[in-house]
Amino acid sequence: MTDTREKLVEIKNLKQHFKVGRNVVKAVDGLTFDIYRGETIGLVGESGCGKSTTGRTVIRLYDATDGQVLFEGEDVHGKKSVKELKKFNRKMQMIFQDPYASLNPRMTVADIIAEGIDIHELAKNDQERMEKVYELLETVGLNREHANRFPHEFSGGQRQRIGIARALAVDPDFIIADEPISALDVSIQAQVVNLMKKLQREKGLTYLFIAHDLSMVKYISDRIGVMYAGKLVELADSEELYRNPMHPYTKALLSAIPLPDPDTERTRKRLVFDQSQLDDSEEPEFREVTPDHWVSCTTKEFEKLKELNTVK
Amino acid sequence: MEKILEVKDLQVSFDTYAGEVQAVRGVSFDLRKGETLAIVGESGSGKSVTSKSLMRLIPSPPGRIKNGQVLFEGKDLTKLSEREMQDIRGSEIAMIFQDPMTSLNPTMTIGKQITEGLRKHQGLNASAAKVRAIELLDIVGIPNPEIRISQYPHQFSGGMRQRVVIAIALSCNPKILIADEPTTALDVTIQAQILELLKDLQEKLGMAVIFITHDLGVVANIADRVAVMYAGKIVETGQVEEVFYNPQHPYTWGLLGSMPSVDATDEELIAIPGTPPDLLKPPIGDAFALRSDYAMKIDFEMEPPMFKVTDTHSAATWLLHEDAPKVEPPAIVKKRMRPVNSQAAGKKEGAKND
Amino acid sequence: MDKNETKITKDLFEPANIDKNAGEKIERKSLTFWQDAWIRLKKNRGAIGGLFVILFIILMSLVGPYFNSYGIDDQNIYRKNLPPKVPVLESVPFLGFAGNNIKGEDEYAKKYYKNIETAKEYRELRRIPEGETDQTLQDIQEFNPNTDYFWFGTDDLGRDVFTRVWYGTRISLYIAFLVAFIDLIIGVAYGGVSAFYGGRVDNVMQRIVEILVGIPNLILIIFFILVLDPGILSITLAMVITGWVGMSRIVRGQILKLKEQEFVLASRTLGSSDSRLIFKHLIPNTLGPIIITVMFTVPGAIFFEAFLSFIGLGLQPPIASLGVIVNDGFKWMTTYPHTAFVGSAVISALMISFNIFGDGLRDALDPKMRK
Amino acid sequence: MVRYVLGRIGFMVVTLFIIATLTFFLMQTLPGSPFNNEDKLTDTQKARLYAKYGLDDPIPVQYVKYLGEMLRGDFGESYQSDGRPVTRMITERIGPSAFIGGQAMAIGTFLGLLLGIIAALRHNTYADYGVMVFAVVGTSIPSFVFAAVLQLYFGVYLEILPVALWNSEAQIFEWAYLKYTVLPSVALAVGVIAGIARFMRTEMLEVLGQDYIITAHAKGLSKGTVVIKHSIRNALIPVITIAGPMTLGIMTGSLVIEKIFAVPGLGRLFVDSIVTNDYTVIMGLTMFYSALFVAVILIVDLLYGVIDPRIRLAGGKS
Amino acid sequence: ACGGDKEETPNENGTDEPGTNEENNGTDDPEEDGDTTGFVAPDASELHDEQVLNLLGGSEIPSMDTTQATDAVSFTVMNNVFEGLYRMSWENTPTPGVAESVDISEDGMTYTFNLRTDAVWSNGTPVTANDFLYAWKKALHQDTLSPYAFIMSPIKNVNAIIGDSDEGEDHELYGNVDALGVTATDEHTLVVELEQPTAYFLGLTSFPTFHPQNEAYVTEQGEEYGLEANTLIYNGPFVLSDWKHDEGWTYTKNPTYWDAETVMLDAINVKIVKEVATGLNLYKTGEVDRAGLSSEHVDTYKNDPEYADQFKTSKSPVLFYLKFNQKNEYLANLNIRKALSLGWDKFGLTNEILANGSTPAYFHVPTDFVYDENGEDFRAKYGDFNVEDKTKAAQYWADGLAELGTDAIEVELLNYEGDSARKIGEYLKNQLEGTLPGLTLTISQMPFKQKLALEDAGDYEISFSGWGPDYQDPMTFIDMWVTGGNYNDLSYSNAEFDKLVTDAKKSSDFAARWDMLQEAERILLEEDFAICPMYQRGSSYLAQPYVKNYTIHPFGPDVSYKWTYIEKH
Ligand SMILES: Nc1ncnc2c1ncn2[C@@H]1O[C@H](COP(=O)(O)OP(=O)(O)OP(=O)(O)O)[C@@H](O)[C@H]1O
Ligand SMILES: Nc1ncnc2c1ncn2[C@@H]1O[C@H](COP(=O)(O)OP(=O)(O)OP(=O)(O)O)[C@@H](O)[C@H]1O
Ligand SMILES: [Mg+2]
Ligand SMILES: [Mg+2]
Repeated sequence: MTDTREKLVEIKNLKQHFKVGRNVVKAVDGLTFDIYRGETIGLVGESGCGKSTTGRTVIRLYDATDGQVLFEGEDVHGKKSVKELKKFNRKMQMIFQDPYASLNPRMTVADIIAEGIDIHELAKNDQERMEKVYELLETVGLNREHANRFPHEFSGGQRQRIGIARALAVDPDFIIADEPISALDVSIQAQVVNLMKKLQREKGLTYLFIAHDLSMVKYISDRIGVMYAGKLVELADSEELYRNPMHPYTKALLSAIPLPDPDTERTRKRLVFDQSQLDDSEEPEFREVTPDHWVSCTTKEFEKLKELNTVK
Repeated sequence: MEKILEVKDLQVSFDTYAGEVQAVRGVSFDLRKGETLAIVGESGSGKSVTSKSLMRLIPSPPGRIKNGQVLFEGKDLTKLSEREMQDIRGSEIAMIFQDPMTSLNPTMTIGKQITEGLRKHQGLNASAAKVRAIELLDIVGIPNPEIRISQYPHQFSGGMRQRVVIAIALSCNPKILIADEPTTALDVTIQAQILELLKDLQEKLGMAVIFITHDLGVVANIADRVAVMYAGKIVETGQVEEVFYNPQHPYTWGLLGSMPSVDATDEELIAIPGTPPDLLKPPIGDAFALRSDYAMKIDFEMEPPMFKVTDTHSAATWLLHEDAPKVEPPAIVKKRMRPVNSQAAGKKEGAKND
Repeated sequence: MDKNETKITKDLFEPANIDKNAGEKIERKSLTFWQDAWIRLKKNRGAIGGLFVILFIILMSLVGPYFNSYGIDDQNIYRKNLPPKVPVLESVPFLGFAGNNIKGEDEYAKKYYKNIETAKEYRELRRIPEGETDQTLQDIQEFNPNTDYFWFGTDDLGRDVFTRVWYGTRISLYIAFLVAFIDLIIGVAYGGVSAFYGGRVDNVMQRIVEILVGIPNLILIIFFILVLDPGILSITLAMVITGWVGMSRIVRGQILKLKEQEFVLASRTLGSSDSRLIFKHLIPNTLGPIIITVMFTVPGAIFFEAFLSFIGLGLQPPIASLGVIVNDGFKWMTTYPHTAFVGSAVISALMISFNIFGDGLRDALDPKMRK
Repeated sequence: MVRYVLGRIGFMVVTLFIIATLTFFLMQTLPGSPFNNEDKLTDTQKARLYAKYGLDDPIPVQYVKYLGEMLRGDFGESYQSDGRPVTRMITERIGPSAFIGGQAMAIGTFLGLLLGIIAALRHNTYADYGVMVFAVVGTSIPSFVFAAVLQLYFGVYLEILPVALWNSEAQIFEWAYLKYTVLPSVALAVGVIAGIARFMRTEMLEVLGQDYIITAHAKGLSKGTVVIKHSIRNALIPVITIAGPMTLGIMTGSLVIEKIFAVPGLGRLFVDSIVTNDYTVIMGLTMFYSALFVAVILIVDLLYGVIDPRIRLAGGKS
Repeated sequence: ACGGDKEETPNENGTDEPGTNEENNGTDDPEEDGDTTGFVAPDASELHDEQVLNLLGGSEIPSMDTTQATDAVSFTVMNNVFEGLYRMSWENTPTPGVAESVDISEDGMTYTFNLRTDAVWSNGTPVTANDFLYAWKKALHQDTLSPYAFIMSPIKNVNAIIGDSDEGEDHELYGNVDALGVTATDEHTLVVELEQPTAYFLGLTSFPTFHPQNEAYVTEQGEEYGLEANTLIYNGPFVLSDWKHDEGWTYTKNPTYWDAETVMLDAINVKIVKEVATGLNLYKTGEVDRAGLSSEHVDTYKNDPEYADQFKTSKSPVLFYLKFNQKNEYLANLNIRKALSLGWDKFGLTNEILANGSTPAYFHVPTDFVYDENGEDFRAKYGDFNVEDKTKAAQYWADGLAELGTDAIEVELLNYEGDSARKIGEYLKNQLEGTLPGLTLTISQMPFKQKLALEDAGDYEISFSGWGPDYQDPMTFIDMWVTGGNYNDLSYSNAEFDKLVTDAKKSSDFAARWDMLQEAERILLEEDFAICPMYQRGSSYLAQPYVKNYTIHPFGPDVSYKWTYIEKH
């Protein structure tokens, strides 16, 4: 199984530290994982744990403090000519969290969607440009009448779909979706999730899906990574993660997600994560406990986990 | 069950530049002692306006309560003077808001913010109020309350602030606690803690809670009864099991169907198409009809009344009319449906009241 | 319930055919941000009134000086300080357009008789016999109280105040707009660069601003005018020298905020160049606050120019701004209030209109006011 | 905190140094000499006077000397008032300016805040419109117009207050002293009232819409308590930003008022020194004003901390 | 005596005309009302109970050191608190001051002053001949050189000492104050030798630069001397009892003054007010007894019955004129200068614009300033020069343009700052451009100092200037324009004129000298049109009629309060 998968993105020991006054915030502190072509990898974790920073560093909105991001084997960071950067820009795109802040209020929908087309000169003339815009609008379930309108005239879900259309305009392979549904109403979230799934099916897209809503992440992702304080603490196939969470933080997280089912809710036990549960005898490392199930743990913990899981 | 609060045909409007926004268009419900009523609904459906109206906290102008009664222990709150209302706020009915980051005064120590209400409603002196405030902070689970009490909000994390807000709300042992999305701004883990805390406190203090949220998971967790709001109206109400396991209104179907269930991954989620109606010009008939797959002609002509499903469960949809064709809910919803023992629900409630 | 209670019949329960896409349809008319703002502004009666007054004054400043036959520098000191007199309106007593002075005497007639005396005196002094005349005598006799009408009166050199006030308005507006424009250019460029590049660049640039702000600006301005000659340009530059700081701060604040906005990040992930970011995304979104700031710069500059005139650093003749005119008239205020009054009225009208209009514009453009 | 203040003071010194340098060189560009009867002096006499005041030194030498003396608090001697030390001239005249300015600020801030609060609480009523009209008019009409009108009405017409002048003989808070300060202070205060009222109104409206105000109402506090305890303090924070520059505006802008009311203050000295090219006095005053300016800015920043605990503990990061 | 900077100081407060420092509020205006002449001590019954005079002052006293003062405000204060050898009387003639009498040698070259023995300083020490010698040497010494040292130049060796001789600093006496031709033969005798006979020397000794200073006291006070009221000692009719900087000052009667019995005023309060309107308001509320008017107020008060006995105008020997800089090729043309001189209405300027008692000037030496031995005005001989005539002006203009071969000329008028100067500039521009087709007159208003600097450098075209006399002699006006003269920045040069001036300076024959100066003036104006006289300054003010004997001097210190009193009212 491992052999057939093609690595699209390799993230190696990625670090992103911010200077805030005299302090340094280690927003991302040594991430290593791969993203395979065609999959959706979910990233969850509490607020401020560095999810967005990860996404933004991968796409080089921030210059990494340390580490590498290889896209199809090529480092995204490091010295690059404008042209080379543009190449990455076409292949990697991003969808943002806030449907209100992510669209320029002074531009028409057509101009917003066509921005990538304009930058990369993907249309020979105006007509072709508009054709592409209409096509994209239809792809995301909007219609051509919407092209000349302004973002503020749209609802949150519609805006989010415009954001997706913008990302799709350059025909990317890889899309980072930073909490694309968190700001949306429940009933609208499905619009976006369904659309993303559809697009993945049709275009073979690869997603890095960032969210804190675990049930939705599980629904959409093939694999899920759990982040805690700038580090990845667990990474596994989504079913596997749900069934068999190994890291205490993951367990706590899973137990905390409210489920729309009164019976289960009433009987569920909440787990509380406490730093002291962890073994602090040594620096934890990211280790593969069972195939494709990675957990951040110390040697001792690793042994214990291994044992537990093989016994099963 | 003893009704502590009864809301009858509440209508609230805002006079804006564009015209009259009919935010709440005739909402009626009641609240019983010690129970938790959850109000769910889409953004803009009038949940907050309803709850603020109960406390008469609608900014006016532009807002005004056009019609309706809010009977609290028999008194109509809409008729009270401002002075009388002040005595009720905070002491009889307390409220918690969504955003813990903005609902505390940034320039006042949290101690002061807690004791303010105590001193006003319970006439405590400064030191007694302080003792009580420390106690309250302790109750809501803030470590080192003696030190924390003289700190400012910005020195607290979001979850802690929400606890402080809860402590303020609980300070005078209110009979009703209205919580308007108290956990939406928080992380799931912290949300879970706050929910536990609320449930705990409710059990201890025996107050009734109106819990507003749009997260059905939270509803399932905390509510005894649910009211689903859409476009300024309650479209379905019932025991929590009834609404989750036997929903009747297409909007409720949509809501439930838009959430993936734990074990299902392949089925398509239900996406309710379109956007909620503009409350400047609320549509005639069923406001949800335009977005519904089950719309009938009558939906565009007449507003559906509340049809009773059981004694505790009713929904406002023409689908429940005897002449309506029988329709199947969407598959994803149907999968959840199961017969509900309203007895069981009642039992649980009874147990709570012991 | 509905007024015309429909009978519930079975056929009403047939499924309605609704267009699935109808839900995505937007009912409201498509409006650009500016159209939207305009609608909002239109609803604000005060602001529209202000705008109207501003436009009227601008128009008058352009055409007003040509309304009558008097030029801006048509002096005749033998008709100085005449109060306003307007045909037709002169017969309405309380309007104050009858050419009466503050004591209610007919100043036009008075001036006429005084001029007869002056002419006599002059003839004696120059020993000019009756019947002969010279240029000065002609000047003295030029004024005719029955046919000469000065709508806003005359000033201390016998010039028509109506003509001069509108001319002065033109100059004041010119200076004010020039100041606003230069402030705008420097402020936007400075604030924009500072915020856009951020980091050390921002740090250094902000320290410079802080130092500039540390110098009392009145002192700086006075210095500047002393070093240059007091002309339109130097007054303008003097006002600009610290004036742009306000604009730059606004722009910087806005851009710092916008820079982190997701739509800017989105554009960056698409690979847009700095100039595209600046001109397509950042500037258009800062335009609202920029326009509002300009709206408050203009009256500020008019006001400040008047203040400079008052402390004697005003414009040089023959250029006269409103400030110069009011300041001149101010000295006569107790005796011949008309010049000061008319000038102040125009300045105040301008100031008030700009302020009200600016406030209205802020309400209309401020995103916080938008739903 | 201490470190922060020290840092700020350090920056202040640098600012002042730059200002000093700037004014010094600007001064060199001013045409004309500081000597009063220059037109009656022969070239040799002039040369001698220049030598006497060290004006014939090369500019860098003058500059270094100037800085050196300034560090010792010595701004040199006035050319116009022969031999009078500039420092003394300034200290002699601070009193009246400070008193009028302070009084105007006090009146202005108090009334401005009051009006602003009333307007915000009575939003969209006639009280609100009234305050707004006053605020716009107050900022639109030059202070010298107010001054002249006040002088004519209260001084000449009603004769209840002195037309002008000053009484430094009297005790500072006696009526004999105060009566001379009323009109100039009021004339100065009008602009302050208007400016602060307008700003306060906006801020109050903003604060009144905040969640914590609703929370306060939900506690059952009375309207008055909510306004006084919760709204005003928060609305004050941004108002302080404009109060700083306003104080300075009043200090430097009082020159017109001082002239009209014949107040023996700094503003008048400043105008005189400019008119007579009294370099040392100009420089001294500029440095004085600048120092004041920078100090006020610092005070405002520190005041922030007092009113806004978020800033206090964050160590003044703005 | 010779007035200080009577001319062109900027007029920062909007009085009617480009005035001088002291002129600001009319405090010190000369007046013509009869009450100053023919001083007769009033009867005690005529005196008001309170002999206090309230006045307005235009500015702070810049200096109280007689050797350093340069301005009219200082001079006026000094004139009332100090006293020189002689003092200008209420009739503007020199009367004995500290000197009881003087012996003048036959040749008019040596003055022997006999000092009175009862003259004392306010600290009790007697005023001695050494006090004069000390003060004068101080004024001439290089370290303490008075900006007004030149006023001493009639005294022997002064020019050499201060470097104003032909040899300049190379002169052997340069810097040697001991070479001064003055000796104190004893405590009460001062012998002064002159360079050449100087008719006005006696009057000159009343000028503050000639006032005495007490060496012991001055040394004792050091740097502080003269900075405050209490770091000074006085020997005049009044002492400065209170001096609040920029607020005002108070004189009180000096009981130790030798002629104290003549002095009637007990106190004079001076308040500094720079705004004319404010001063007027103070006058109206009775706070002050005199207030200057600017022309905008003249119309109001001139014909108002309520102010009939308070409105006054006066004229002083200060002349304003246009300077034509002949470095400019157009202005070098005589016809152009003629046209510019004659082509505008002077009558209108004084009658309508200034309207304060100023009169059109058709001369260079003012009227009512100097008189010959028979009391006949210097003006009597020639009367008016250069009377305006727009028709002729236009003709000259055409001729001038033809000579220059052009049809349009642009020249710049360098003007004072201030409102009334601005108005005059605007008026001139309008008048001249109206009369002289093709003329563009641009106006450049400059702060006083900058204007002086430009003039000094000869960097102007036409300049609106003024001049007040330094001493009571036509020479103070005439010798400005000799070739290469200190103040001749016109590049004007006329050999004949130069010769007349040089001869007049050497001549001791009064009548001949008079003729020469009159002839020189005629050449300057009628032949060469070197300058265009505009007006002789007048001023208008309000004064309470009960203030009597307010003595105003046309030059030198402006006012004496020694004889002033308040009449019963
Ligand atoms: N530009 C920046 N400068 C300084 N600190 C930053 C910056 N961006 C992020 N941080 C800090 O880095 C940490 C991680 O932030 P990040 O936004 O990546 O979290 P997140 O997991 O996306 O949280 P959320 O769920 O709230 O979006 C936070 O502590 C944040 O304050
Ligand atoms: N102050 C106001 N002025 C005008 N309209 C208002 C005002 N407050 C609320 N509304 C309108 O009332 C309607 C109901 O708003 P409400 O805040 O109750 O929604 P909600 O159900 O609480 O939504 P959310 O889940 O987003 O909190 C909305 O259409 C809203 O626009
Ligand atoms: Mg994030
Ligand atoms: Mg809400």
